[in-house]
Amino acid sequence: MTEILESLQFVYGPQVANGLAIGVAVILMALGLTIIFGLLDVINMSHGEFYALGAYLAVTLVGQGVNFWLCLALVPVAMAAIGYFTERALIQRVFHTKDRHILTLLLTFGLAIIAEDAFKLAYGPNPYKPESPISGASEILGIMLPNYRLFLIAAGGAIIVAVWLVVYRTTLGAMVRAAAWDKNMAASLGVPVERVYAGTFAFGVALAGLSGVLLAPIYSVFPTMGKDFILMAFTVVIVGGMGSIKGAVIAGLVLTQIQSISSLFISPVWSDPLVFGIMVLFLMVRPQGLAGRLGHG
Amino acid sequence: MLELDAIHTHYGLSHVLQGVSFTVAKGEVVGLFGRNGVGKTTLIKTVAGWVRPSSGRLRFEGEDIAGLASDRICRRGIGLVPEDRRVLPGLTVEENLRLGLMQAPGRAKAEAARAMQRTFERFPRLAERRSQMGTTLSGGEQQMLAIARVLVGAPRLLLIDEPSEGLAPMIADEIFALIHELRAEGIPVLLVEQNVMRALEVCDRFLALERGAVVFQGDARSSADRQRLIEVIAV
Amino acid sequence: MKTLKICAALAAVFAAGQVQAQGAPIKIGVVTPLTGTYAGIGQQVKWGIDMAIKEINDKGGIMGRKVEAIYEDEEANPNVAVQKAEKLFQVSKVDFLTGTVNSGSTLAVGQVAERNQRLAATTVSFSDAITGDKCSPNVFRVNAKAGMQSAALVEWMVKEKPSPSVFYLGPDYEMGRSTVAAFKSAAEKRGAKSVGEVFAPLDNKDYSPFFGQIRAARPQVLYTSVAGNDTVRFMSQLAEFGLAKNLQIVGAAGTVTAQNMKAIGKAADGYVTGAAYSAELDNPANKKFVADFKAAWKADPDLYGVDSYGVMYFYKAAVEKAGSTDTDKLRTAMRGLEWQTPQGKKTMRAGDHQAIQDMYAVKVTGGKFQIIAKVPGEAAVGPDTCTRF
Amino acid sequence: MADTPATRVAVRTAVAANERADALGDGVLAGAFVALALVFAAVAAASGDTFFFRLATEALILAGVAMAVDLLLGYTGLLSLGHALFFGFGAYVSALVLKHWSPSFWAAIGVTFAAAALLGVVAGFIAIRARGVYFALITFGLAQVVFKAVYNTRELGGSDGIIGIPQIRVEFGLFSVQASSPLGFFLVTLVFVMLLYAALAWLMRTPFGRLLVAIRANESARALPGILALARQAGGLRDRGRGRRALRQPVPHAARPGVAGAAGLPDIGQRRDHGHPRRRRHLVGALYGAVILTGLKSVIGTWTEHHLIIIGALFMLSVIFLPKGFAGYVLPRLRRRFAPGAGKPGEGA
Repeated sequence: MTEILESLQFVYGPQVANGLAIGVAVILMALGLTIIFGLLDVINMSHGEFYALGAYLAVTLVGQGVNFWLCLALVPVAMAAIGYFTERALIQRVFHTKDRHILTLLLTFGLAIIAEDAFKLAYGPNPYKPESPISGASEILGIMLPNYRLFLIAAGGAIIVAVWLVVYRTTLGAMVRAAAWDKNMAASLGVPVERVYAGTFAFGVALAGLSGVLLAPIYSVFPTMGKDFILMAFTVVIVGGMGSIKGAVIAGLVLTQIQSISSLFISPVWSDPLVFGIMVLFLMVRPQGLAGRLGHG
Repeated sequence: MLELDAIHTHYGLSHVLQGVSFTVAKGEVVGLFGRNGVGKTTLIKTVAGWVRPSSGRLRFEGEDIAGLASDRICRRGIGLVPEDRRVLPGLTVEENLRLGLMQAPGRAKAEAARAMQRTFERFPRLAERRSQMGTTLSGGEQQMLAIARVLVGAPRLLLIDEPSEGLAPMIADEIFALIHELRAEGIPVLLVEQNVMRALEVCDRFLALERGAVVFQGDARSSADRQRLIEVIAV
Repeated sequence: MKTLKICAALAAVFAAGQVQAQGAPIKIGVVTPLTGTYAGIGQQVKWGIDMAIKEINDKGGIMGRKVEAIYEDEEANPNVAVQKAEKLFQVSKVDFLTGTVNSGSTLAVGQVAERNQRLAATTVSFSDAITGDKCSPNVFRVNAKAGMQSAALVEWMVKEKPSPSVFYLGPDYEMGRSTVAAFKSAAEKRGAKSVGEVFAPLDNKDYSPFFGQIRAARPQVLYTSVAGNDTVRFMSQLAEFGLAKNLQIVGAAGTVTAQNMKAIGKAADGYVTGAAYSAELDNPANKKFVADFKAAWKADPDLYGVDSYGVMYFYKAAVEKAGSTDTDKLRTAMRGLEWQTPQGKKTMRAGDHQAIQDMYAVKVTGGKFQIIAKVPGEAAVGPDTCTRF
Repeated sequence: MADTPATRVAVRTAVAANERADALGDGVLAGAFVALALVFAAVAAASGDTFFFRLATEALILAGVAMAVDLLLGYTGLLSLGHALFFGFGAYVSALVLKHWSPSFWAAIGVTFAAAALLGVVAGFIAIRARGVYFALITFGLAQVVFKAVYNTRELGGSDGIIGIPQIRVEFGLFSVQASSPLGFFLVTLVFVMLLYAALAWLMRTPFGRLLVAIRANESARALPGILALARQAGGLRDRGRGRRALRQPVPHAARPGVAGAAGLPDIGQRRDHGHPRRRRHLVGALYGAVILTGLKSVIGTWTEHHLIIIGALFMLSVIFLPKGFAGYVLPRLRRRFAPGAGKPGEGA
């Protein structure tokens, strides 16, 4: 009995709790990605670099003496502006062509290459790590969890709920969903679709930037950090259903738990292939993912 | 109010509208008739801004609107009830209506709420189903919704494309009755309809379209003109 | 009159040039990661070499010939390293090649050197195989191999905590696994108990899924061989979870470096490693080296910087001993060569081309590596296992 | 729409004329490519160079991979992000054959071709169920799974890869070429890549090739009967169901990078796929694209360590301004010069 309790306390409990924190991080990344895909049909290959840019902006601001909590508010605003500009200046140019899936994918891929190198140029190759604004760890049911991770889980949960409310419970969200489903009809009802597109891209980018700020104290900041979560985020978006917020949340939680628990039984290096394998299976069996597209809940 | 002058529209290689000219005056309901594939829907899409005319002049209330984006055209006061209704999937009835308010985005909150209120009073069935997904409504209700969401924005011209298509005759009656009301309220309408005889009842004037051009205009009340219309579009 | 003066000045410059460069300059090819995960290490390599070359040239070069370095970015990718090495040998006609960081690149570049009948040296790669079962007659290693570092670390560990219980966490690739294996066998021989091991993927973002296992195993010592950004995450997450409190963390030499120490911050304090170098090393040569390095690059030198600085003096000593840059003569001269570096005297073992040097146990204290113990080179280096020559 | 027999004939004639002009344009560009390659070989051999030979050989091998991506993207509209999988697979298979079984070039290339074709069938079976962006993502996922699997398999050398592959001699019966000779290896690679080009160009003009193009057109049209009729013409796909109709199609392209991988033997390992956008619908563009990119990367890489910024910017500019790619830009201009009779309708057809 004590053996079972001990394994729960030391092995499975922490595994689930840590998986939850990682899951929230992954979902935050996937959220922006899935919204951009759901509305614009754009596979944003530079999403990871926007996440990195958010983290670098936070590092820069903290370096200037700005309070970390203020960064949480400032960086998403700056990132939204950058996202808006990116959509108008780049995505817009190939958006109306027949091959827009592939062209936008290639375009954002190019952007990612440039961004990563630009980080090196601007910040150098060495890592930065902003001091965690909340220190210490708490023991809950015998499971140790750092306070900042508890905050991350709470804040992440709040952000996810807020995003869901904005998309599904406001007129702004209705505009976004309408433009996603039927661009022409939405426009003929007076929805400024071009601005909605740019605004949605900006929103997705702001979410990526916000994740960058939130995760920087845990995962540190360096030029190639954009690749960290992006594969997992893509997997979550695909398994959850492209464009589905609910699907991303479910898939994000389930997949990170699978990864976390499986690392107890198989070599951790195989947990990535395991998750990708699940993604490939999903694409074969149910390419639309767990849930439908944006608009189906 | 709406003036088309030698409008030409291309779809890829095909030359669909080949010089269409006509006008719609204030307070008049104009029917647009013709056989399948003569370009009726293309004409509606051209006015609504879904398709850009390749040449010609398109004016609304004296201002050039050719080539403007659809949302701009909408905000000038042209409301579209498209073919197949295009009720937005994933949006509730109320959300569909709310988007209709976008036609006049500057409106005060109270006024917008009043417009919603009036619309629900006018379409009580939509009020009952306000939080239902728009696409789960019946065909007739969807058509109502398609018209209601345009009316909520108080348009100064309505484009209605095939409103009775696929509807049971009883339901179609309701739709035509609604268009009749609009006429009484003095809202100008450009109406495309397969059921010519029913449509003529609610129209003031009509146009006959043949091979992408207006071949004949007539008075909906004149039986001679009606007779000629049948000859042109039947065969 | 004016023209005459200029002519005279020009003539003087030419004459000076003639005197200084008796013959063409000696070209050193440096294939090192200037971009990617290891770019920070490549930076130290470049700084060390540039500084040594400047010093050598200021004192008249090697046998009167100037030395110049030609850099190529290998992106920490053996394929690219091979291509760039080939280019340096073939197009730039370099006399000597160095700079490779990861062991795969060093091994691959060694083969290129053999094909081109030129010599190469690594100043960074740790893998024991380079001077062990995969040794090459054309490859020398001037830095300490993994085995030497772990030997020094084990020496210190068993003195500090007799028969400790140790948990191992390494990155899951060849270098990570072999480093852990080497330390583990050395530690077990000296009475350490192994209570668990786990290999995390390279570029792992979150180590917390392994913390449950670590806590459950209740080790006294945690050995790790993760590197670069991975260390930043691993150590700061350990601290975040409050695990570092009752645990002595030890690790490979590449785990905590000048590049990532700042980002790790306080979490790095108390970390101990077996090292071939510390900037705190107390001897006049090192004091001068550190001061010059700081003046030139506004940064502290680390192991890679000092070893890369040292390789130039190794090459210089060998060329002067051989009296030539001819490959065979140079190889003979390099074998058994003794030379001075800021780390003290080094000896190139003839049998496997592995440099022998004194090793240290160093502890991170307030962002500095403090030497806490010394292990003589002969004791750390282990037997010669190279059978190819 | 004006769909009369007369216009249909007119369009068909125009399309045929365009195809002839296309083939002619492609031929001119391919010929120029070989000529340039030979001039380069002569100059480089005369100056005793090795590095540029190796670079050029690598560019040619990359051109092989690029043609494979092009076959898929340009003709069927399917973007494969997992082509490195086939490339790496080919390299590993041939390395294993050479190291453990037989040091014969022909054995290596034969086994590699067969194995890559098999892998193509398997990967095709998995991937072809998805369309559009899902296809891109599934291929990406597959490549990741296999990459991680190989990377974590110590028997295959793990992260170090396979080293110690014997230098090969390519036997041609009457004569043989040593792969370690830069000139010889370059020429062998050139011959192989151009043979592949010719084979693919021929394939595209057969009914099978038209079937591939039809798959692209069919993405939206779903004109299944027409496809099946074409399939019957092609002879190979009689009475296969919808799900399997494209099954065979990834096979030749999968085999191809496999062979390119075999040809690229001396350096083994993961290779980044440069997914160039500059080669859609014109295989010859793949040749030029690969060479231009390899050259650019080498030149800019020497010039600045931040070469990725420049490459990335060029990449983006070409996506925006040359969405049809290099060949898509050059060929219509060439066509006007060489076959002024070909009209516009082909563009829309």
